Amino acid sequence: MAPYANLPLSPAELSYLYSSLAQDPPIRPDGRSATQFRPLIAESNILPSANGSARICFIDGTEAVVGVKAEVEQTHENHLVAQNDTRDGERTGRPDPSSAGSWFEISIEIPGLRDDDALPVFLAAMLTEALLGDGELTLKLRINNRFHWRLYIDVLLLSQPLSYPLPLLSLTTHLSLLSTRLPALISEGDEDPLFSDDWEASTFLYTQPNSNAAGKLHQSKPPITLLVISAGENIIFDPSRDELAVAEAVVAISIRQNLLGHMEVVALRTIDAPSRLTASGVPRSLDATTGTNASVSNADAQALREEDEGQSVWRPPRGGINRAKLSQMMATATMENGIGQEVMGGLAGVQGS
Amino acid sequence: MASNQPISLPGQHLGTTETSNVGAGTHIQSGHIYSSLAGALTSSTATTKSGNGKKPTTKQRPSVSVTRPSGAQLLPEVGTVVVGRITRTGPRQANLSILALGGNGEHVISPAASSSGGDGGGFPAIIRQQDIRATEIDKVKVGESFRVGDVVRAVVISLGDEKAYYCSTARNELGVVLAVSEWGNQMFPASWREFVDPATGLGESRKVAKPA
Amino acid sequence: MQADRRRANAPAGGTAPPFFATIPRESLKRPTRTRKPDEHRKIFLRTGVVPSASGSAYYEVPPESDHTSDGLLIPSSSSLKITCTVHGPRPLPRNAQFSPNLLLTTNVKFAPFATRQRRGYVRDASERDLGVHLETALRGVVIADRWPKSACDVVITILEGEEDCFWGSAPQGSDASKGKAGGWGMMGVLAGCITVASAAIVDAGIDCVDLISGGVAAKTTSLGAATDGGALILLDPAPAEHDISAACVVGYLPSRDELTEIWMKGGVGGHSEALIDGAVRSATLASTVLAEAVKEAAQSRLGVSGGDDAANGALKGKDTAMTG
Amino acid sequence: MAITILAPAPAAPPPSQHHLEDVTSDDEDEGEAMDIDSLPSHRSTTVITPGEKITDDVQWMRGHGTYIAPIDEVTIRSTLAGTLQKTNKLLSVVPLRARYNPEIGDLVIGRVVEVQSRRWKVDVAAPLLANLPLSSINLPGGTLRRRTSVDELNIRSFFCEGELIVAEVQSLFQDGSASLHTRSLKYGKLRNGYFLSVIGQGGGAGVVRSKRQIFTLQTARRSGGELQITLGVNGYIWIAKHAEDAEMEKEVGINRLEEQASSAMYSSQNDDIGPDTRREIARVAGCIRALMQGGVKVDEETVRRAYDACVELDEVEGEVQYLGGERGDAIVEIVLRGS
Repeated sequence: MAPYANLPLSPAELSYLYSSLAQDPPIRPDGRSATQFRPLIAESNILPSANGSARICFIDGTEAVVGVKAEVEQTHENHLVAQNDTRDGERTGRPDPSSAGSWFEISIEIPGLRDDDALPVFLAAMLTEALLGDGELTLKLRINNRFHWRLYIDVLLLSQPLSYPLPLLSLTTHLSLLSTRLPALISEGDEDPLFSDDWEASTFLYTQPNSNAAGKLHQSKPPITLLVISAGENIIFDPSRDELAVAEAVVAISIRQNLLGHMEVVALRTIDAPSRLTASGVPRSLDATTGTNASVSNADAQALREEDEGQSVWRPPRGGINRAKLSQMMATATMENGIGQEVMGGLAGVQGS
Repeated sequence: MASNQPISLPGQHLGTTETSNVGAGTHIQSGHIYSSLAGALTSSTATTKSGNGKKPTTKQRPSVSVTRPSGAQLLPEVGTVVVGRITRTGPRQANLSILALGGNGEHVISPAASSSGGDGGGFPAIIRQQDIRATEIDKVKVGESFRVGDVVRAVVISLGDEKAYYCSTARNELGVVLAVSEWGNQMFPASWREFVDPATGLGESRKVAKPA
Repeated sequence: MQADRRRANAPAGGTAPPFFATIPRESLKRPTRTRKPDEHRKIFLRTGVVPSASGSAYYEVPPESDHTSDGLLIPSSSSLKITCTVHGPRPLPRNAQFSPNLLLTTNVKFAPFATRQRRGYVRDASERDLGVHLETALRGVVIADRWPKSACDVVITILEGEEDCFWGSAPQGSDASKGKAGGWGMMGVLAGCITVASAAIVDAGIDCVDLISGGVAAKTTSLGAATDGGALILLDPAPAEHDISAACVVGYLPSRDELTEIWMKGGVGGHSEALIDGAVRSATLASTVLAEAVKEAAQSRLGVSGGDDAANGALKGKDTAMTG
Repeated sequence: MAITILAPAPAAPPPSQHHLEDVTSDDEDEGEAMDIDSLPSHRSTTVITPGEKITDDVQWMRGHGTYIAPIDEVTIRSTLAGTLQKTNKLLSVVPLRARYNPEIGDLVIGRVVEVQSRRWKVDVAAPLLANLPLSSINLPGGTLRRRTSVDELNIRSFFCEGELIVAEVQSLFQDGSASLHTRSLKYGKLRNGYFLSVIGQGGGAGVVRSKRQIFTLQTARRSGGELQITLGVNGYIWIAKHAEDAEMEKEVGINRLEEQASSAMYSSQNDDIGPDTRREIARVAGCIRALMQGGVKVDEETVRRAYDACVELDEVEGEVQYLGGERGDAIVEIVLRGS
């Protein structure tokens, strides 16, 4: 909507936002707690011509649609080798994750960006990494030794990205994979696959929780990627655009639920913090407009700015993220009954239309 | 001997803000001073520092600074004397391309560092009409002060906008240092406002820098 | 992949490719790791290799064992050779907006001959991705607000890149036989890129808060000596030598104990912290070499010019100390 | 619960005409009643689309957002998608979403987009960027100070890219873009607070033009102090800590006042702001967001009412920090009921 959406914030705003977020407990500009997500509107199974689909709309108006389509494809020779290994020995449930890179394809379309821009490429790489995880999706896509499903996951961002779109895209992808159904296989063994044309008989790619409620074994779920920022001593989930602008470090954590029902980290990336590009403020002691400080030399001015250390005015953060804080982020995301499980639980409750 | 000087590397701890002052090439991280360059470490007692009288207490502490091995600054700042070539003249301003920093061009800007930048390499800069000389500002004409191709010594007075730095030649020692006549001959300064072509004997008006 | 429109390309069809006899599979032995799990390969690092650039550096990790003996043209394990040039600080590009800070851009490109399979001239997605990672790593280190209104380009060329897996055991024609599966080699390359870019930026005289160095650690399931639940954390893995199941790269600032870049992927399981710690140890090992190289360069530039050129040219590769 | 996931709902109904002009003025209510008779299909809550016939009764005059079709020269048709508004005999269509159109005298909040040699380009949410000439700002050192060439060189030390200013529209250019000025002590750089935008809501800019755009709000918490809320007519809103010394300054002589003001006029350094004040700023911002989502136009009265409703709800139903979702709806309901 706004024509100058990527304008920088003013140093005074940045300073106010940062010092609010660094309070204990943090004061977020919209009053959320550090681990609270913005409410979102979600529905799944919205596209009749896709195997699985979902739409998620954030309250600020950003919206994404994901469609999953599956095609049968002949398995390459080297995957056979991998499968033989699996039969022979102890490497059960662990096909070479590296070989599955070509079994699904994620493409991301963001309005206003060319498809070879850094952002879509980076986002697609992140989502792919998370899905590859430890190769469980590969197991699910295998039909027999000669054929596998090839998934095309097409992600469409419908609005201009107001904040970093990764969590939105990841949650929508998660939801669409949850709703993805594949036709039931009626052929046997390694013969050419034949499928039931009864859509009612189709099976979910990721088994629905209620269909197998009796089993003690938890069902694995597709991964989700959460965005976490650090500001001062605090770590904050689901940052808004304003909050991202003052973050010292931005980390994208991909987590998934494993077969034991625990959350585990499958991928981790730091994202370039936009705060590093912001302009620093001028301390009042150096303000040239008052006319009284005109005599300050360049070297002295730099020394004064250094001594201020960003206390009184905004200064773009330097350095990276502390290792302890990183572990804290991972722990909070994967905690039992923690954020990761709550988000997944919430998404699992989304009804198809 | 210069090689005896201690070398410091980026991130090296140099003391706390209680014991010393920050100088060039260093930074502060939560009360501690660290180096931010790889170069020679110097610690000067602050008596030589031209304090502005605001913080008398800082004068007692030595200030640590790290200098680059090349010893030069890399970018023009306000107050830097630069040498550049005039690229264009207009009625209200002259455009110049900064080729070297320092009054005698001590630090030449490497062509690789500036190739993609402004026209003809170097940092683009502007000398406005009113900044050409200190006196009779309203009578000065750009065309009688600079010609395209002149080498000029000037001082940076503002970082300017996204395109150009702002420079001034409004001092005796600033102005054209090297000029070529219309006939293509190297000229010599004759007065504060004239260069003379030795071959033809004709004079051309310039804002001439006072020869050192 | 995008077609290269700038050059005359080979015909799309109609030529008969030469067909080579299959290499006897038995003669191919997979290289094995001879160094300890917490030992880094030797690193050669030198700054100031390109005189026309503001700063430059060259980084090399030679293959651990000598492979000329097994009679093959192509070594079965790969090595890493990276050059980096830094141009800047220089004026902002003409169309750019005013920037109060140094505008850092990175450009990572594999030479066409860098890997077993030829790379195109146009940057592909993985190279762009590496560029983004490198940019993230460097942005946190450079003190950008000291360089208003200027730009800085970090250009990295990978002359020899690490392969993603051992090509010998894979069947002909598959991705793996071209050394192109899993993307583990990329992670080693990124760690090298971070270290070499750090050296080049310091060489260019741009203010940094610390000497950043890159490090990789991998989790593997194949090694016999594995303890700790079958998983073993290895520092500086050569993908040809191991079956890697997860790996992590970090950009580490040793004096601040901070990370500006983390890239972890694969079946990490519960070992994410161990992997990060391993990568940090690996980065610490690289940083000793980095500090040495930067210091020597600074010393030789401060000393009598034209003096110790020989000493400067001497191999700075050194066996990095082992840490526990 | 860390996350709230809502089921998709049909698109929100068009904003109901609950803002004050409709409610307070009696003759408009009469107009409404009369209008329902003459135009049975068009109540003010239904959306009119471009080209739609509004009336062919000749007693009405066409206003903004309408035109008279050349075919019969009596029928008034809409040119916008929006709701009908009647002012006496004037029919106009208020668009559902619209950009702000600057008018002389408007108090606006803007963000500097570009610094040029003698002026700033400012985003005021209008179709075109506004101009702020260097000659239209108060230079420090007294109002009588002349602009010098040194000021031109230091233009960036007054306002930089990204900085927020509050200004008044001084004049309009031919193309409709605004020229601003900050030649008053209440205008200038914004500090000590939080920015939010309600552009595109309701007709025009989401903020109602009223007598007073800047007001102070006494917060419920004792240590929260007073907040100063600036509602830019263009839909940009600034919520800041109220500067306490403003009252004191009035007693000081006029010269002293200028000195005082100029020392901090262009500073980007925030004062100390306590956590309670910050929380209250977040609360007011939440109230305004709730108003926006509820389709209520923002002005001093609705903001005050929403804030009181929020405080009341906190006392009755327990404190909620995040004012999205249900709590926001409850606040909007109370605000509308009160009117």
